[in-house]
Amino acid sequence: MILNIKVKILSQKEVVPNIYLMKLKAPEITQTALPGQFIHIKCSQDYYPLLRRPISIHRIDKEKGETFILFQVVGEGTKLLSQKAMGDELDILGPLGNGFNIYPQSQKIMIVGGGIGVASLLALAEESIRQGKEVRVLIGALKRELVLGEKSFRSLGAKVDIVTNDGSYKHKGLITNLLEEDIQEGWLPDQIFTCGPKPMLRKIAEIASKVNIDGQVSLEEHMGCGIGACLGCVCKIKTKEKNNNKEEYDYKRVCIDGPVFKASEVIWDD
Amino acid sequence: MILNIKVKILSQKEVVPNIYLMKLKAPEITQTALPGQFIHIKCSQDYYPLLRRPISIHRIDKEKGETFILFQVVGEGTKLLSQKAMGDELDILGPLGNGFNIYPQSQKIMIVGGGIGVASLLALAEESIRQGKEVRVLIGALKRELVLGEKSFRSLGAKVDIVTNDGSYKHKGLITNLLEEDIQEGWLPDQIFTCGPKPMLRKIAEIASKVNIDGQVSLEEHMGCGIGACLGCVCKIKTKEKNNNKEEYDYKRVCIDGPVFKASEVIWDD
Amino acid sequence: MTKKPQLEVEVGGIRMKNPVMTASGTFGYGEEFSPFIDLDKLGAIVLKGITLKPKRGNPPPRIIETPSGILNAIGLQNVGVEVLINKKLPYLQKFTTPVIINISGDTLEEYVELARKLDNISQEKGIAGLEINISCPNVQKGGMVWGTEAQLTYKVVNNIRKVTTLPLIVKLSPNVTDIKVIAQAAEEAGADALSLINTLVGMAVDVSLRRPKLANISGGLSGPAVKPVALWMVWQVFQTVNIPIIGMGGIMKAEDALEFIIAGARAVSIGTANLVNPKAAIEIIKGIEEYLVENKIKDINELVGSLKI
Amino acid sequence: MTKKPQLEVEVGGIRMKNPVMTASGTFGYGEEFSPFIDLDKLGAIVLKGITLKPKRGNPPPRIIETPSGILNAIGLQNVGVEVLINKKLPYLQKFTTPVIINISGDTLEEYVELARKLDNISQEKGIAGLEINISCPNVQKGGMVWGTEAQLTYKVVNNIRKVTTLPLIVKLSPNVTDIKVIAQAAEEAGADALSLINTLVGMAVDVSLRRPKLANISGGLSGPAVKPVALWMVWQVFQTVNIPIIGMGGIMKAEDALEFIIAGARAVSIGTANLVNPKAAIEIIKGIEEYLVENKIKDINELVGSLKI
Ligand SMILES: Cc1cc2nc3c(=O)[nH]c(=O)nc-3n(C[C@H](O)[C@H](O)[C@H](O)COP(=O)(O)OP(=O)(O)OC[C@H]3O[C@@H](n4cnc5c(N)ncnc54)[C@H](O)[C@@H]3O)c2cc1C
Ligand SMILES: Cc1cc2nc3c(=O)[nH]c(=O)nc-3n(C[C@H](O)[C@H](O)[C@H](O)COP(=O)(O)OP(=O)(O)OC[C@H]3O[C@@H](n4cnc5c(N)ncnc54)[C@H](O)[C@@H]3O)c2cc1C
Ligand SMILES: Cc1cc2nc3c(=O)[nH]c(=O)nc-3n(C[C@H](O)[C@H](O)[C@H](O)COP(=O)(O)O)c2cc1C
Ligand SMILES: Cc1cc2nc3c(=O)[nH]c(=O)nc-3n(C[C@H](O)[C@H](O)[C@H](O)COP(=O)(O)O)c2cc1C
Ligand code: FES
Ligand code: FES
Repeated sequence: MILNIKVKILSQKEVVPNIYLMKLKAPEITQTALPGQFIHIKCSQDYYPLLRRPISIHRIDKEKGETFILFQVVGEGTKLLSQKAMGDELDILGPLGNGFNIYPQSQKIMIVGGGIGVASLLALAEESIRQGKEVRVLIGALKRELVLGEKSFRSLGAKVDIVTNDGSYKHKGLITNLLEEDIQEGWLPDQIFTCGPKPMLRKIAEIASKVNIDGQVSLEEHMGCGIGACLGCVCKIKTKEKNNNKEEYDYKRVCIDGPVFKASEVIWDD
Repeated sequence: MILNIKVKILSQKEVVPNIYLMKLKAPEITQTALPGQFIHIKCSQDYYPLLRRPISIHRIDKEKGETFILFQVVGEGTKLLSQKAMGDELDILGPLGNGFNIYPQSQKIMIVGGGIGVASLLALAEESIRQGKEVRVLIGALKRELVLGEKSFRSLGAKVDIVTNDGSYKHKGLITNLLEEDIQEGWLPDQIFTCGPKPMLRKIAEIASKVNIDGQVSLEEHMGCGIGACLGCVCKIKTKEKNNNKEEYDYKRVCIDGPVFKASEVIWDD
Repeated sequence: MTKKPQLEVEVGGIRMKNPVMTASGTFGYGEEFSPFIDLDKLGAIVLKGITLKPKRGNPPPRIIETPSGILNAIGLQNVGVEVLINKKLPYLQKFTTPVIINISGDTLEEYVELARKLDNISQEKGIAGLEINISCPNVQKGGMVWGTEAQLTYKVVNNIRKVTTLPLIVKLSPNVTDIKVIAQAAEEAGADALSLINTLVGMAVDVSLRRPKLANISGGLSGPAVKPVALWMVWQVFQTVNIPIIGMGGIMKAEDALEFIIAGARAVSIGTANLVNPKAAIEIIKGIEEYLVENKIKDINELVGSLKI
Repeated sequence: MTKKPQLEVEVGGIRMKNPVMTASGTFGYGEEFSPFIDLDKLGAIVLKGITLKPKRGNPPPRIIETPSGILNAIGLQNVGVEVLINKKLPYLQKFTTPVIINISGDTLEEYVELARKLDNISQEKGIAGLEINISCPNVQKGGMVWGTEAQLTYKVVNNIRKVTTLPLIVKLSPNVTDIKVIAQAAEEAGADALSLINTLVGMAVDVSLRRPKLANISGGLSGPAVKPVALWMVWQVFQTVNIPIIGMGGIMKAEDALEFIIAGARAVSIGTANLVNPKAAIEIIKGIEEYLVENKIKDINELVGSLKI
């Protein structure tokens, strides 16, 4: 059940430069929220900015009825959001989207988060571990100061590896290389879940299909309504039928058909 | 010299319901500011609202380099202004406008303020008294809770009378009646200065012309630039020449030709 | 205690509980909003623009925010009339609120065939009227041209008029030199009502990529930014035609809706506001009612076109 | 240290230090802004619209704020060409910045006589060019009609062309079905440059008084709200004509100006922004320069129309 409610901000802090962790009192949301879903936030009181901003549900604390979001300031909306303080009210819409699909039979779960993409993956790791899966997490960041969630994932009991593009912390290079190594070294996951920059998602989709394991990617697109009504947020998804083996596709709504899609079904043009 | 500067807010408080007194650190302004002038304030950081808001200079403290404004919350701009706090910066343009003209030879000064109109008159009273004039002040308000500036004017040494429309404090009725009484009782001022609702200004203009004394009114109009460039803020002012004794008029700019006009020159239609 | 004011209006033969409708394309097929509002409380529901065959629409990004507005280039993505009839309308039949179908076509024939199809099943599927979209700026062929030349407007409306007795609402484009001429053509061609405005054509540029922000290059501007333009056009058309006007363009709150009604709109449509606040339409109905009570106006119809000049 | 990028542009024979001009009616006669900025730093100054005889203008209120925009109905109040020449121009001659006179008329004859007058004294008074306003929505006669019909546009421009060798900039109205046609007519009639857009016609209603907020009922919409419409029109016209374009409409910051330049504007005009921030034009020049440095673009002219589609 999707709700449009005002919730209280319990805390807000800048965890790494320009990235904020916000805790919301939202029992109505936590009740039904699934890992990979998001909320749609009205960041301003007025028309500037006008539209809501989609932000993933980072952590779900069912007992306390608390929802966490982790967001990066990139423009007007997220800037206003970062300026909110404890006690302020937030007008949100959610929980929205389909969320990740953890198969019961899966034993090994690989979670790959690049940059702020980590935001949508913590709740997923928590749930996977709750279900008794073996969980590995690969976190990618530009440099040491920007590494997100290392502790949080560890404390859940997941094996965590870190890659920084400049090598200022742990492994140097690309997160996708590390993924390939893990697989070559024989740790073949049953499912790969990922969120982050498009090129990374694309590469991971390739890797997953090569060793044909189920891959699920969380996509982003500019949104209007967030509830499937305006058709503003679409991405290219393959349709079953091909005509003379040219890929056929439809435009699916990230807000309701996604944000999580099967990696194998996404068409990665541009 | 008109300046466009950022000034610090030293204090802000709600003096009567919905009306705020704000103190600004603005030595550059106080140096040249005259009673009856105003400043043009950017109330928002963004486009909502877009235009500046004209607010009179309420008090000028030259020693401390402090400027006071007194404003009523009526819409988006003044609401944002009322939400500013001590320490915040304010983008202002000023001092703007002509200000009141106190004649050297004047001995008796009558100052009449209706509602928030009082805002532009305190500095005038202070200056008049500094120049050794005998100053009487008539303050009008809807009801007791809304009476503005009684103490401030008294402490300057002015004789202060108060009228409330509902009689909940001091005299009951219309401020203009009180003015007429004072005159009938023989206290004939050399100049009348006034600011407030248009009907009040109009009536005072009539009274002044009847006993033919100099009346000066401070007018309001929607503004754009505040510096005489856009011609957005005009009011009807009589021109010298009449053609076959039909009043001829020009549109004069409140922001630079005013806000203070000779009561006898204003055309009060609508 | 004061008696409740009368909110009912009639627009081109369609009776509505109140003058607040939902604008095509911003309210999906209605069902999307049922978690938030009681669809029975709306004056009327206008569905996403439909075409004869399903339409895939434009590539993303399709929506870009601009100051107090949004640019959209959906490209009329829709399920096609068959799916609309069989999958979408049944749900809406559970409600008493009039359902209006917004129709588009690339060719005159498509418009006509679509209208005929819908006319045939209008009884059984509960269709209260058709809104003819001759003003969509976001499709290659057809679309807006029908709404920018009086003769073409007359032609398409007149031909549709011949195949259906359903109330016909013609939706006008603001991207014209003189909307009064187009409005008259639509009226003469047999329109029962007019709705205006559709979106203004606009674009936005990403200066770092030096690319248009919308994949479609241009899009349709809507939201508070366009309200002054929409109001002016409603006022102009109100003085020109005798059929009722549905006003829209940037209505976010009751006060905005009242501006349109006072300027001559018999009803109003809520568009972009639905994307920001799914309860917008309901809150606006409430606000209008409060205004009528405060101003001691017994019947909303007294307010229509009451602008004093 | 990098070499300063080249900001100079030429618009219809007028050489400017940089592409940032001031929009007519928002910068007075220039002098009003001298307390805040060095007029010598501007690309060009366009003065408040002038007419043959002084004009009193419209009754107040003349300016109303709308979401991210303003509606104005000044009604071309101005001192008349004689006072302009004798009282206003001398001050501006102290500066090296090109001064452009924005001219309006009720009749063709007025336009022509005004142009001739200004042409005669252009040397001695330092007039760099004329901007023909055929798009003012706020005057009864003349005004906008000249800009809404291609033949009329051709006629007025062509007749003015005959009486002056001064660079002629034609200012186009956005209130048209197809601005490309008007642009072409102006080019064929001998315009040296085009400036667009003037304001969009709009209105606002005071719901408590049930009166128009502007005494003039309608006004011209400007400011950030109109930027998407203005950008689209600049891009359309850029693909149509060969003469340079001066882009304007909602430019508040350097990024906005760059959008216009990338979409095809050789220069830009700052309007409403001057009313909010008297230093806007100067800050925008600085911002454009910074962008060029960051993006290693040596000459602003490389950016003009560089939109990738
Ligand atoms: C399903 C989903 C989940 C997301 N989860 C998170 C999260 O947990 N943490 C986080 O930091 N960010 C997340 N994002 C991205 C976030 O929505 C954008 O960064 C944000 O909308 C930017 O708004 P802005 O006003 O600050 O930036 P601006 O660039 O000023 O925004 C301008 C417009 O573009 C849209 N926009 C800009 N970037 C994006 C983007 N990447 N995706 C979608 N719309 C965009 C904005 O919504 C707005 O409409 C998510 C996006 C989606 C679609
Ligand atoms: C020279 C001058 C001096 C003033 N001094 C004071 C003062 O000392 N204290 C005070 O409380 N008010 C003063 N006012 C009135 C004050 O400017 C308005 O109340 C204020 O602009 C309202 O803005 P808003 O956004 O809160 O209201 P809104 O109604 O939302 O404003 C909408 C638009 O209308 C304009 N507007 C609305 N009311 C007025 C008005 N009365 N005069 C001019 N423009 C208006 C606003 O500037 C804005 O552009 C003065 C006005 C002028 C012209
Ligand atoms: C995302 C979106 C999709 C739209 N789709 C349609 C459509 O399919 N048919 C149509 O006639 N109008 C369509 N419109 C235009 C709206 O119905 C309405 O005319 C316009 O948005 C102005 O109203 P507003 O400012 O309240 O949004 C669409 C508008 C938006 C924002
Ligand atoms: C107060 C005001 C007065 C204007 N006067 C004129 C004018 O006299 N002549 C003219 O051609 N344009 C006039 N304009 C239009 C501007 O020059 C400009 O084309 C328009 O405002 C769009 O730019 P902007 O959004 O940056 O303001 C005026 C605009 C405003 C806001
Ligand atoms: S955002 Fe409206 S359909 Fe997805
Ligand atoms: S506000 Fe611009 S001239 Fe007075």
